Amino acid sequence: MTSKPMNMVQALNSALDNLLSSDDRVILLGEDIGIDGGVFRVTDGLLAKYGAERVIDTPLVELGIVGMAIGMAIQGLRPIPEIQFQDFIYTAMDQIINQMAKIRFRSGGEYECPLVLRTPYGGGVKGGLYHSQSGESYFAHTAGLTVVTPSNPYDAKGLLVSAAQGDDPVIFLEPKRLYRTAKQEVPDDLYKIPIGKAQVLQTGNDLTFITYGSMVPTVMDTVKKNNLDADVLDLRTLVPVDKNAIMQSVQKTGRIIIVHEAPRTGGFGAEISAMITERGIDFLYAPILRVTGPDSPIPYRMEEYYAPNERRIMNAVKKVMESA
Amino acid sequence: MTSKPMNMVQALNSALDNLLSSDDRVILLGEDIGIDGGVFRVTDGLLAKYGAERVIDTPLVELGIVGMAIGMAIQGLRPIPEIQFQDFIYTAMDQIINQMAKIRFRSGGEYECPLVLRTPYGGGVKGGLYHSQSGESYFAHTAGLTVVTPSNPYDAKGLLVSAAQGDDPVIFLEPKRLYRTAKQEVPDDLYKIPIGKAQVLQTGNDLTFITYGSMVPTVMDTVKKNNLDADVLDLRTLVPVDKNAIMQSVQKTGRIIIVHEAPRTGGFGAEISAMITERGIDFLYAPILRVTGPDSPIPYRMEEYYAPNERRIMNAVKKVMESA
Amino acid sequence: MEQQKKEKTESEKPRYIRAYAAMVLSRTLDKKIVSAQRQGRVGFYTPTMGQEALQVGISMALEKEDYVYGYYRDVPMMLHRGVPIETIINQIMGNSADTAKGRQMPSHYTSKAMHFMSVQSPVASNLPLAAGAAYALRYLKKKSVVVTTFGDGATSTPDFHAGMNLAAVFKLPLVFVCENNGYAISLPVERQTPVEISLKAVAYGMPGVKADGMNFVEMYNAAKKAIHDARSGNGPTLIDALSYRMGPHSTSDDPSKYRTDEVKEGSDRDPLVIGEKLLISMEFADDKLLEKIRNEAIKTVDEKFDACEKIPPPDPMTAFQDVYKNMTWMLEEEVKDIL
Amino acid sequence: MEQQKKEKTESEKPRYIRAYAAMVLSRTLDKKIVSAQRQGRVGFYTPTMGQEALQVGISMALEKEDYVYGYYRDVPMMLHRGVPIETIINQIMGNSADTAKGRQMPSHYTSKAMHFMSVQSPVASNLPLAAGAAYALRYLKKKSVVVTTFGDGATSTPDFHAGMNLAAVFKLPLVFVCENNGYAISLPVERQTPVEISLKAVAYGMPGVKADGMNFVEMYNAAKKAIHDARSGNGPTLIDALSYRMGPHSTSDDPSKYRTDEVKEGSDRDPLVIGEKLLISMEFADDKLLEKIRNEAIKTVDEKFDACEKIPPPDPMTAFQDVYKNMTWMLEEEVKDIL
Ligand SMILES: Cc1ncc(C[n+]2csc(CCOP(=O)(O)OP(=O)(O)O)c2C)c(N)n1
Ligand SMILES: Cc1ncc(C[n+]2csc(CCOP(=O)(O)OP(=O)(O)O)c2C)c(N)n1
Ligand SMILES: [Mg+2]
Ligand SMILES: [Mg+2]
Repeated sequence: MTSKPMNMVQALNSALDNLLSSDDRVILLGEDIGIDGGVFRVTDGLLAKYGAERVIDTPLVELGIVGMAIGMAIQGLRPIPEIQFQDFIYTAMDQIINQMAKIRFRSGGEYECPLVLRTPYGGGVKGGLYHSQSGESYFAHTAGLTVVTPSNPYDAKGLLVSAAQGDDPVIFLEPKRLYRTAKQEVPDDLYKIPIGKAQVLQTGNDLTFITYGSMVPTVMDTVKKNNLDADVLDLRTLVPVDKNAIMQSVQKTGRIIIVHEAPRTGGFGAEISAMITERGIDFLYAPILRVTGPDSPIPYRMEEYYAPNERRIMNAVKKVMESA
Repeated sequence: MTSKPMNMVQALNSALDNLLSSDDRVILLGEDIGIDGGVFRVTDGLLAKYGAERVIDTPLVELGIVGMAIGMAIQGLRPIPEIQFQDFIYTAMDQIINQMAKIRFRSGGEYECPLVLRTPYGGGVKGGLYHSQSGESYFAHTAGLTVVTPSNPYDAKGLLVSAAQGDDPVIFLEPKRLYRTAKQEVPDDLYKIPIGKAQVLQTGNDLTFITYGSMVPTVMDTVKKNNLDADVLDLRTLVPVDKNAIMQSVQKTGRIIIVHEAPRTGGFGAEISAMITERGIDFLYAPILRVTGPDSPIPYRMEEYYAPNERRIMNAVKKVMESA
Repeated sequence: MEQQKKEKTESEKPRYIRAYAAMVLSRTLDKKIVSAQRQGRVGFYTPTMGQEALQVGISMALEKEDYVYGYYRDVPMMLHRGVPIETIINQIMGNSADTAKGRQMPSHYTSKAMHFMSVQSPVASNLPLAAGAAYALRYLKKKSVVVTTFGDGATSTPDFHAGMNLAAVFKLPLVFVCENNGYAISLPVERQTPVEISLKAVAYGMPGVKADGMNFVEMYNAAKKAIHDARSGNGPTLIDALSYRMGPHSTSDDPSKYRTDEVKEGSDRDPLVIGEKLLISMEFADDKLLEKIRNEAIKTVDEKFDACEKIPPPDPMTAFQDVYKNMTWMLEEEVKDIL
Repeated sequence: MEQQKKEKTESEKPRYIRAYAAMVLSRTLDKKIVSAQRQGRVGFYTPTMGQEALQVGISMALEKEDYVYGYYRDVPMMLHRGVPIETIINQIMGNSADTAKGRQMPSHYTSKAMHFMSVQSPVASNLPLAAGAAYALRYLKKKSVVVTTFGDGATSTPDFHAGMNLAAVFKLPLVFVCENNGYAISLPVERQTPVEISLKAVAYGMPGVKADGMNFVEMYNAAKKAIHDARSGNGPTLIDALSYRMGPHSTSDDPSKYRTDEVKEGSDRDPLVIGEKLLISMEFADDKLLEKIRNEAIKTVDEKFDACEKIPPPDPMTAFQDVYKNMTWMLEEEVKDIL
């Protein structure tokens, strides 16, 4: 297999290109994804290559983009709709919660809804409160949805391909702050990374970091810079989360720090913490700490104070290492 | 103060009646709330008493009901919109998350948005997957919203009055399964129960139940029937949750069971569990357990298998009591 | 000329009789379920009484390969299209023979075999799906048309606006049928929106037609044209099917709170009475035949209802399947605690 | 008669000059911000070039007690209504003098003093709020009218449909102004919807008017009528203000990907050029006066921009205030860790 260095945008573009060329049932739709190539350029060049019937520039209506994609999936296609910013997904929430997530269940399994809803999420582009949100919790709490978020170009492509070739609806959250920050060698052809499996990015003995998506590089940088002897888990899939990977690490280190960008209250970190406490409290040497975004909207000018950073992560490290 | 026995529907009706009569700025709006008196009769008689300008039958558009209420609040009124079933709130999710919750913040405090969004939630009426949902997690994760849920008629009135007289938007979740199950002596006049304070329904030493809304009677019945020596906390407010009440009980019993009806993954129980583990792990004698609805939509014919019941709660009790 | 017309009309006879029979069957079933609900044998139901003609009229104009993205009152259409009456009753019962495995509230039917998408509760959220379905079918080079139905209240929803505009922009093979029965629960259509529903089509550059939904032949003709246009690539149409909700909104509703019943069963505006008069004036039927059809309907409904009622409930495990293709570990764990 | 008309027109002169001056000021500021953005002095901006006349035309027809629920391109309207230019620049900078305390992305203005609701990003979600505001103001017995503005792309949104229908049903004192600049980012309006925007009013039984949004006098006249109707209790109007987005969608956008610029600055279709010609033909101004206005605008913009740029950023603590009236304990705890 040939490969080349790609950033996450290029890797996603390559995945979509492969999917379109290998399966006629694949259709892309969204705002400005065609002639403009997407506001983040993820769909660049695909309209020219596959035509307006398969790469559809839609009117400005998120619920319509999602609703149409659901109808297409029901009739046998494999749509991959895009929501321009995750912050704008909420008008489609009824379609997501009450249609997409429940098609299979409510039809007694007669109908299914295989689609991938892609959307960039999180901060890092000075977008303020309406172009920076991390809403993974809303989706993770919705039974019927699979929730995936990659943290690097290689995973982004492999996970997107798996999501698109699965049989259930997937919310695919792309950490926009990582769109162009790093390049990796990415194969030109289709390959898959399994849904539901975390990746252990580094192994260690003192403590465990559990993180995903946009915060993975922040955690890895902190771990490296401070020479921490830590397990680092990149969850990759939030639902269904990789319980085994988490519990293995919990049993080994007994000290857990969860890092995510979304607000703390009701964030996905709460679920991870609760599931660990439920089944592994005896292994714990320290309180499970969460380093997260605060319970406030993301500000524009003061954005740097929002997402977890090295200092805050190291504060947590100090606390868990001090515990007996 | 005179009082009379009321069920929750009557207590809510009494609260709305008092609020309308004591403050001209109070306006009700929603589907079928006027001439029909509301599908659950919570607004019965109020149109006749206060007129169509203040008790507004709206077209079928949840986002419009919520959006209009926000506009009214911005211009100085005190609207109390109703969503007929919580299951239908999602088309208004963008208005809730991106407008209601962020008006004060994004306008630098120039504008505010004092309103109470009432909606019946949860199962118990054989409503199947679209008339039984418990979506409190979606709101609890949204900074800017206050989330309240009463568990009995007396609280329902007192909390609704506090919510309506506050200065921030409140999501007021009414457990429909308790609408008519019990009567309590409820004062005819206005009174308030503070937002942000849990109620200790019973004190004990062996373990702590943390619950709210629709599951409170189930927990209390189980506790009584099985003579459990337990603290029972009715949270009343989910955001901001009463940390002190929770931590006090944690320190006393060290054994915690959280009970709610919403699906487990990412449910509000996860947040409670995480916040306890974060600050009180040394007090814990047992894993914090959650007894919740499963991660699936609510079925119609098999509804009885969905919500927590005595048997499941007692299973959890056995487990936490067995731990050292 | 006259002769030809006569012959053509004569050849329509079985079709018209079948239409009438479906209306009668639906009405009979409707009343049976409502009375069973009062006896506590059924949990809930949304009667269709008054909307039979409009639905059967549409169904008459549909081909086998067409699809319906309908709503909770579409029993007459389903019956006419050939969905077995058992499918309806089993759904109402939520028993183990229900296509949706007892998961949905009554009136939320599914029949993939007969091209009916499963019904959801949130009003009008089937419309954007119908647009996607129409897009997909055209893309797949099928000749199918999609019909989507909804009430007058539904026209105020976001999903109506989305579905209509998308269908217009992409010129989809899709027909929108507003089953305008005058009320959205308690709200009369005049207070839902200040215009006639058919005019809403103007906003999307789509033809909007008013049709007498109480007359199955007029409805059939309106539907035929719209469906033909859709199939020929001329894009979508909105049909405002004027009718009346003769029953309560649902078995939980008491319409006396907000209206007096303007159309009574057996009156001149009852779509079944109108249908009978049409058949008689066309000389397609006489009183005897009509009587026979009615009696057969009663017999069928009673028999099938009793039989379906005896079917046991679904296995509790069914409550937790089909959330995903494969059950997640979380749900497996939860089910172990529950069952 | 002639004389009277002359006098009346003459009395309009200061008003027209002020309108032109606001357009020029806005254009000058627009270009300043765009060039500052290229130099890295501003983070982001959505230029207004091309929409000055339509906005100033509306503003001319508004009274002090009226309210605007606008969107991210409404700088000319704000300036004309009397919002200090510093309010705009400070918002763009997100500095400590910004009314919204540096919390919002550039182009998301707030001015309660001048009755401008704070701007949100989700397209059109101001429309239902505007309906609620209009309802409230009428309820409070104010004589105010609410104007709400949005783009052509916004007409496809759920919020447009909701806002329009609610305004029509409740006959609200509300004017909808579609700033139809031909594009929603890359999508031309013809592909947004297959009809002229003004026709969308038909769906709500509301008057829909097309107005030449490049001509501030025509726009003023259209707005005057709509606002008068709204104020007199005759309900809402939709104005389709035909204009053109002369700049990119935003400073992040490259329009050459999807169009050639059809209206060039200084060309005959430039609303400022049209405005100049109008003033000259009415004998309200000569080249010297226009020159003076332009020079003053440059001076004002340069001075104010430089002054505002020097204002320090907000205290970090401001990032966490105003989430609620009183800070929650959770946030207090979090802030302790962050700051
Ligand atoms: C989004 C949404 N809001 C509210 C409801 C509750 N509800 C069920 S049916 C209905 C009225 C629907 O009226 P209409 O569209 O005219 O259809 P009809 O019932 O008259 O056939 C309402 C308000 C719902 N199911 N979905
Ligand atoms: C609900 C929503 N979807 C998408 C976006 C991203 N977006 C910002 S502006 C815009 C185009 C708006 O076009 P139009 O309404 O014509 O206004 P214009 O920018 O042309 O003035 C889009 C798609 C958004 N802000 N909100
Ligand atoms: Mg109706
Ligand atoms: Mg535009």
